[in-house]
Amino acid sequence: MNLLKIKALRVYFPTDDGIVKAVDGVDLNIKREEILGLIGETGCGKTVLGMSIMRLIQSTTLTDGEIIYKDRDLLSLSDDEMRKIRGGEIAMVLQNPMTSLNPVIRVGEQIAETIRLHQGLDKKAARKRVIEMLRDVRIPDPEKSVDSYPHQLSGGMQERVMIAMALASDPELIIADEPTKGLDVTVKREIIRLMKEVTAKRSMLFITHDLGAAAEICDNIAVMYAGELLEHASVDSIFSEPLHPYSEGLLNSLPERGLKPIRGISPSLIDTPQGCRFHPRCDYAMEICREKHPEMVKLEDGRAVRCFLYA
Amino acid sequence: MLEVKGLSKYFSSGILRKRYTKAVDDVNFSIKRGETLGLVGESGCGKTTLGRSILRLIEPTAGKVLFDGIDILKLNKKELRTFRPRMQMIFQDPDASLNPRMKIRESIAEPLKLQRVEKCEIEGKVQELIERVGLSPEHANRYPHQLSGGQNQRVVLARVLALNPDFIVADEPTSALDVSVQAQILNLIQDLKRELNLTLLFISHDLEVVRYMSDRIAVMYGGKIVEMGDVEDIFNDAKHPYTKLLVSGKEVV
Amino acid sequence: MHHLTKITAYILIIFVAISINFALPRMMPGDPITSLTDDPTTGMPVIMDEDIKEEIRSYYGLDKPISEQYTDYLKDILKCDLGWSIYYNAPVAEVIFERLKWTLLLVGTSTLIYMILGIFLGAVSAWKRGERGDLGLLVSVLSIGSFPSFFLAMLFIILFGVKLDIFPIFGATTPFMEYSSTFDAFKDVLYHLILPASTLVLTSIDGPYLLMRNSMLGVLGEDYIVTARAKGLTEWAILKDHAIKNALLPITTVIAIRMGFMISGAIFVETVFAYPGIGKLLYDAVSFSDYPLLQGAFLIITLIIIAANFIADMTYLYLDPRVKHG
Amino acid sequence: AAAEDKKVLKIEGGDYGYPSPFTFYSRGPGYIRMSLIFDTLTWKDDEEIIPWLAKSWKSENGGTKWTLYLEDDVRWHDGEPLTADDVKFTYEYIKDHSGSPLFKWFSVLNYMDHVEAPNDRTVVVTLTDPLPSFLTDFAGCIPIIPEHIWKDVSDPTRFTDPEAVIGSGPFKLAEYNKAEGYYLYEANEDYFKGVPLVDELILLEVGDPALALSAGEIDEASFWGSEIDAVETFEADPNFEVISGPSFWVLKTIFNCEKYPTNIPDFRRAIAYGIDRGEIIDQVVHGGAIVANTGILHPDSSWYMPGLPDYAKNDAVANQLLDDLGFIDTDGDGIREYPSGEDLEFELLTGDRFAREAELIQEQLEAIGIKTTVKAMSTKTLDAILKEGNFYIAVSGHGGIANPNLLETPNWPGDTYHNDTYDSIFLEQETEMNHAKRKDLVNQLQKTIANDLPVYTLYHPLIWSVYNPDKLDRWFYTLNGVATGIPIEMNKLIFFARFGDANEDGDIDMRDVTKIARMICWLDPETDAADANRDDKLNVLDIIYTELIILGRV
Amino acid sequence: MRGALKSGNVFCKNRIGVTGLGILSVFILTAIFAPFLAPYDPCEMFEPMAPPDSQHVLGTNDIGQDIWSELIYASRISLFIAFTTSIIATFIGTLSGLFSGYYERFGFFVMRVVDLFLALPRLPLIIILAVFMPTSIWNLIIIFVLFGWPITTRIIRSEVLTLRTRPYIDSERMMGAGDLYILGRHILPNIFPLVVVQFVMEARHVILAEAGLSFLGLGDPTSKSWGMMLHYAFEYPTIFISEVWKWWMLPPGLCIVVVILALVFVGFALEEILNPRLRREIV
Ligand SMILES: Nc1ncnc2c1ncn2[C@@H]1O[C@H](COP(=O)(O)OP(=O)(O)OP(=O)(O)O)[C@@H](O)[C@H]1O
Ligand SMILES: Nc1ncnc2c1ncn2[C@@H]1O[C@H](COP(=O)(O)OP(=O)(O)OP(=O)(O)O)[C@@H](O)[C@H]1O
Ligand SMILES: [Mg+2]
Ligand SMILES: [Mg+2]
Repeated sequence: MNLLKIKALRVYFPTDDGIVKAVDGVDLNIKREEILGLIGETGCGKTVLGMSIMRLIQSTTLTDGEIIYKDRDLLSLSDDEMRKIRGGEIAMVLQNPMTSLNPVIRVGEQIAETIRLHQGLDKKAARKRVIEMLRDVRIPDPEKSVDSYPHQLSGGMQERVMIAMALASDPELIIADEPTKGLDVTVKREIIRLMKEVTAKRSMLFITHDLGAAAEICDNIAVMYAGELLEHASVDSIFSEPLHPYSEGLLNSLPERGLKPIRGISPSLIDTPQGCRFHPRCDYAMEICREKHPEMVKLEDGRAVRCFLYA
Repeated sequence: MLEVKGLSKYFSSGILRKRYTKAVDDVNFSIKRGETLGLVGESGCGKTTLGRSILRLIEPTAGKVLFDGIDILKLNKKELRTFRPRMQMIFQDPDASLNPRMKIRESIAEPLKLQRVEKCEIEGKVQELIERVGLSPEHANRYPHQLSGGQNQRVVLARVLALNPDFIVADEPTSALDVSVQAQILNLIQDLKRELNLTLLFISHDLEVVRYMSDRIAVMYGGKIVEMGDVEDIFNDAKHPYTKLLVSGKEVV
Repeated sequence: MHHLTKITAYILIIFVAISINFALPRMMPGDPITSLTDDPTTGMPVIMDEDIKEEIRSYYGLDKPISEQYTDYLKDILKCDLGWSIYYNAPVAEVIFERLKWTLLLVGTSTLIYMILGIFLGAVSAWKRGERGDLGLLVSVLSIGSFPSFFLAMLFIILFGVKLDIFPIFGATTPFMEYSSTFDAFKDVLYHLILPASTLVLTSIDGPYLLMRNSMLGVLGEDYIVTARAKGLTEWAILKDHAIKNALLPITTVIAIRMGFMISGAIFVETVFAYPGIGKLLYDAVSFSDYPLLQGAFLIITLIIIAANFIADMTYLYLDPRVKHG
Repeated sequence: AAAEDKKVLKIEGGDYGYPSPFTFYSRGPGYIRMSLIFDTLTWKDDEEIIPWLAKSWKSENGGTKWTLYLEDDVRWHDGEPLTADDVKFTYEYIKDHSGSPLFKWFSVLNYMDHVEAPNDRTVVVTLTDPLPSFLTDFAGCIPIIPEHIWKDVSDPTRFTDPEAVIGSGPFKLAEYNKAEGYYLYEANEDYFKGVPLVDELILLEVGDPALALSAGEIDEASFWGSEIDAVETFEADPNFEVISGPSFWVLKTIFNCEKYPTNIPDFRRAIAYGIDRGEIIDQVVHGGAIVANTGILHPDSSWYMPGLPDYAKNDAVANQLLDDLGFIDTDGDGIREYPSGEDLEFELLTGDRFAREAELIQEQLEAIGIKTTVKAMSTKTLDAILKEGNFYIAVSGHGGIANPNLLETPNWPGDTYHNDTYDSIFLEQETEMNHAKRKDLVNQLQKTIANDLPVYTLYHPLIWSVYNPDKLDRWFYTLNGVATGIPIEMNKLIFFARFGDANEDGDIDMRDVTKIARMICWLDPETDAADANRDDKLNVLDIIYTELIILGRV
Repeated sequence: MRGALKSGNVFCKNRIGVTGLGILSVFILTAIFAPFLAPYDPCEMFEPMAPPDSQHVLGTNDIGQDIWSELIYASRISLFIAFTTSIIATFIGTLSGLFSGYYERFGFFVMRVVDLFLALPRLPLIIILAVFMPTSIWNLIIIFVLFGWPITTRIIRSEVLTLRTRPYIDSERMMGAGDLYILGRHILPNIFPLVVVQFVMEARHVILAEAGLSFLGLGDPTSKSWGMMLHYAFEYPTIFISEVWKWWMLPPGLCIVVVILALVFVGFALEEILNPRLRREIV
């Protein structure tokens, strides 16, 4: 049962230099209680994809397609209806907790805001709930921390607050955009464990380019490259047997797998390469790759890949 | 080749009542020629400060840095200037490591000019360096903001190489980069190191990266080096509790 | 700790200001005795014997060595005695304080209004950035801010005082009006305040407006605004609870500094509207070479400005937890 | 309703201090504000010295002893009687406190040897030297203060209690607002000269007098020199009346008589011929001034000497003089050279307010080959420079030129003119009690200035009072200025029915009869045989006497 | 070069900036070609207080000078003072800002001086100095410079402080570059746009201050500036009760307004170009 269904989503940014096709025809489904990892190199459009689900992209962009959440197309909701969904049914954890918390508001208040808004609790009840939340994300001494300002907390604690904030209104879907960016290795590890725990009964879109983190937490993985999805598979299969040459290259770049880089550089999102977008860097490139744009091919074990090798 | 003895750096704050941050506290180690020492530790433990102190980019509070037997900390301004090209540093953020108002060509030519290389030779040398680090000649006329992070880090490397250094401090050179680009850069550094017999102090917080790059590893915690040893010793038989914590949870994918 | 350094710095500035106040008038040409005897109204020359001059000099302590004058001066200031105004023939403190209230009223009211209005408009402008409303607001605020205050004041007199004849054109109250109630008195003061205050407000509003607009634009690009939006807060709540407070932070100090400008700006407005404030007094004191008055007026203005800065610092502490607990 | 019947007069003003004799600001308007509350022994109207607190007087011992007889029933505002002891106290008290900054107004007390009060109504002042101006500068200037209030006041300049403004004058101070420069006076119903014509007098500071006047905010304002344009507007307005008077003020070019070349009298004369004073008056002052007396004293002063050379603009004469002195333009650039070959060029210093006059002079001098650069500065700075003698030519002005004492330093505030004969004549006239003789001496001084030209006077601005006659129409300008020469129209006499005016009942005020009586005694040949205006006075007396007879009052 | 072209490009798209620059050039050209544009010598005297007619487009002033010619020549003085002051003040401010940002100890002392200057009431001090210094254009310039440089110093310094810690500056040092070389070749070009903004803002401030001082009668009364024209107009007794304000007071006042507005527009546009965060939503 799909909780969220993205159909042919396109998000284009008109700029001075041309149109940036940050998301260019993405189809993606997130099932109930599924944790879907979205991986890909910098600038391939992961954040834009996540933000456009929440409709947090500024108005000057060109957005096309459908984002169906529980039978409703988010893109055609009114601003007011959308606002109720934001934070209530779909929550988002932004990258970099340090800048994503308002520095001049107590963290308790920042969490309480969501609770009051979506659950209609009064101030006192909200505070009680906040303390519970903080305890849930294992912040030491929550009664005291609730009145702290963000800068008084360590990076790891800030991230916990972000997570608590996202969980506060008991959302069905969490979109986490690189929640561990800028954190220390040891802290990062704890946070990932925590996320895994708290999302046990929820759905999550986990955006990252940290493959290790993705491997640990996700059920399924979608690989993104230059604005489109290249591969979609379960976490085990993709790490053991990546199908798309790009996925393979990405994994091989990991130090633990021998640091074998993909050659060439990532394409510009303004003039994407003709044919397969990855072909200039692909070791298996064929004639057809240069000419035709490949479609997503569904394979029998539920995997899908956009490559002529599997057509 | 490089010997660090009792190096400390305290930052003071406050005017009336001084408070000290012991960013680097009595650090001792040495690196042999051609060796790579990896330096790991959590954020804020003093890695960057140590690296910069060794190169005297900041004045250390106490200690000695012997480079081929010369105490760098005792050099005067002029001596230091002539000595400096032998030691170089690569920074974490490649975009900020280049003057945004200078073309790539100019940035690479800069050290050559400072070394008083003949004008007519410079152009050829720049071309050579650009190719050496795997950039194409067309990049020479671009500005840093027109290149990707990985490409900029290559430019930085080219510039460092122009000086023919003996010793390089690489301060998290790839932490701002993507996995695939990181692999490119790390490989490049390894290649160059081997070719030119460079000595390297490699700072990172990514254990896997350090493991791949280094001969020996030093673990830093709270301004002090708490453990030092060969790569495999550290990974298989950590002594210090912090090192244990670092090593224990490593995920093998 | 932090407070201690701040306070030391303030004391130092006050001390330097006092010393400058002392030295400056004495470095100027022209003897206060001449100004005492010359009559600018009728320009009647008074040719005085040297011994009479001496007598008057010693009366004012001007015959003592500079160092002694200086220590006397410091002592008196500590005693809140700012000296005796030569021209006004009254205690300087009294002369100043009598006008100070009008300047404070004028500057205070204007500051309050222009700050609130400027900040509000700046916030609106930033919120609607790039839209028609922003451009319109921007151009009109910048245009009105380009008017020299005295020019706008003159235009106001012509327009509202003469042509339309709806506002009084000079003074701070209707002279010797017998008020039937305090409300009446308040109305009268307000009535006289409207033109000078509007002049100050209109010519100063561009400062907070631009600062707020810039600051807001910065804040609106911050991640925590996205977070707030992701929580489902309404736009108004985001503006109110998240954006404005953060955007205000960096501009409080600047606004305090501008408070000083306001007092300076009041010199022009007070001159044109014949408003009985300290700005006009300062100008008079200068033209009469009235050392004690000059020193006093300076000192008071400087103290006000320093106080404003101090208040701003404190507000900043109050507003920014990063500083407070840092 | 009663309040509305009150006659209120509002006059342009400003803050000139608390109007006690020791706290008003040392300026003419300050004195005027004080003079409404405090009386002096004598006073002046538009024609002459008149008795005030003293109803008559006589001088003896060559002008060193003055006996003054006081009016009988004069009371202080608090009801106490004003006696000769108060006068004696006043003179002694002020002399004792001569360190006060207001001393300049009362500096004539230096001439006083001692004062006695032989009885309640008689005061005898003995002077160290004869003082011809005793009646104006001494008796007509020093305000009499109540002994019962001031005797315990040690520092009068800091005494600002309400008692400090208890005087004997026609008005009582009801309110004073220093910050806004407002004064509110109430009429003194028990004044010994009668009840003032207005019940309340308000002086207030306005930003722009012309505007305030036309808006009806004030009933009277004064204008000066180039402000004639405003005066003309009001002249055309039937709601206002305008009177004009002398400012006793002069703008002059001051020469440094110690520095070459301005130390050469002919050089100074050449410059005088080069300057067109008429053009300055027309162009800069718009006709709001008269060409100045080259002997400095104002034509409306009784000491004025007519017929002095006026150096009417004449470039030919000027050029001739300069050529003769050897200042010749040899290189043909239009600028003369010193015999040494350098250009004849110097700075023309001026106060900020007279930059425009100076610029015009610069142009006029260029026509006779003298190049000047105008350098404007604040009056203070200019005065300082002039005192140091660091200049060639400067343009500056001052007032008070009704009084021959002003001639002491003719190129004031510079002090570069040295002429021993001149100085000795000046000293002589200071103590000369014989009016005709003294006048002759003063004439000699004026003649010397006009010939020697340590200064070349430019113009005397006119002053005007523009008023609303419905509120009060008795405005006039005082002879030689109020008290020591304040050219302000607000003489307290304007608040009383004047000589010959009918009162509200159509009757002639009885005070006029007193005046006639006084005039008769005044015309006593012994008192003042040599009075120049004697015939005029007789004429006036005749007319009034006839009218009084017609009215059946005598 | 392309960097410069690019910001030029952005500038052209910025309507506000282009408008400001356009207006400013009109005034600069007027100032330069004043002798050709003005029908009369501004000091030549005609019938005083003549209302506008075909001879005198804006009538004549109180001493008969043609107001239109005065207005044109006044742009010279006003702009001359503004630009000279700004150039000197920005120059001093930039140099001291550069060095005080780069050398901590030196910077510490400079900043204390700057703090002091900024803590003291600027206009009242300027007024006093102006009253007692002989009024000449150069004295005005000296006074304005005296109070103009500290702000620039502070702004430049804070920028240098952030630039100084950039890794590329450290790299330069590692290559053996000297301090002056780094300051001149790497830091100065990077703060240059900021210097331009400061220059514009200072010019605006000076025009206002000059007009203000002249208005209070503290300018050089023999010079022709807009502030001085307003001063004489304000002093004129019937300025408020007759119609002369329309051609005597309004034109110089509006000139000041328009020039300041032009400078503000240019400064505003420059700031938008420099601050990339603002640039995205350019008007
Ligand atoms: N407002 C915008 N205007 C123009 N281009 C934009 C805008 N926002 C994003 N982009 C571009 O869209 C592309 C996708 O950006 P996005 O932030 O989604 O990348 P990402 O995959 O999240 O990268 P990272 O891993 O670095 O966070 C980038 O090339 C970016 O430059
Ligand atoms: N200029 C400075 N003044 C004061 N304290 C400083 C300064 N530079 C660094 N520190 C402090 O010294 C300590 C060590 O900092 P350093 O940058 O060396 O850490 P790091 O290990 O490199 O961290 P990271 O992994 O985040 O780069 C930190 O606590 C830091 O706050
Ligand atoms: Mg992202
Ligand atoms: Mg570091």
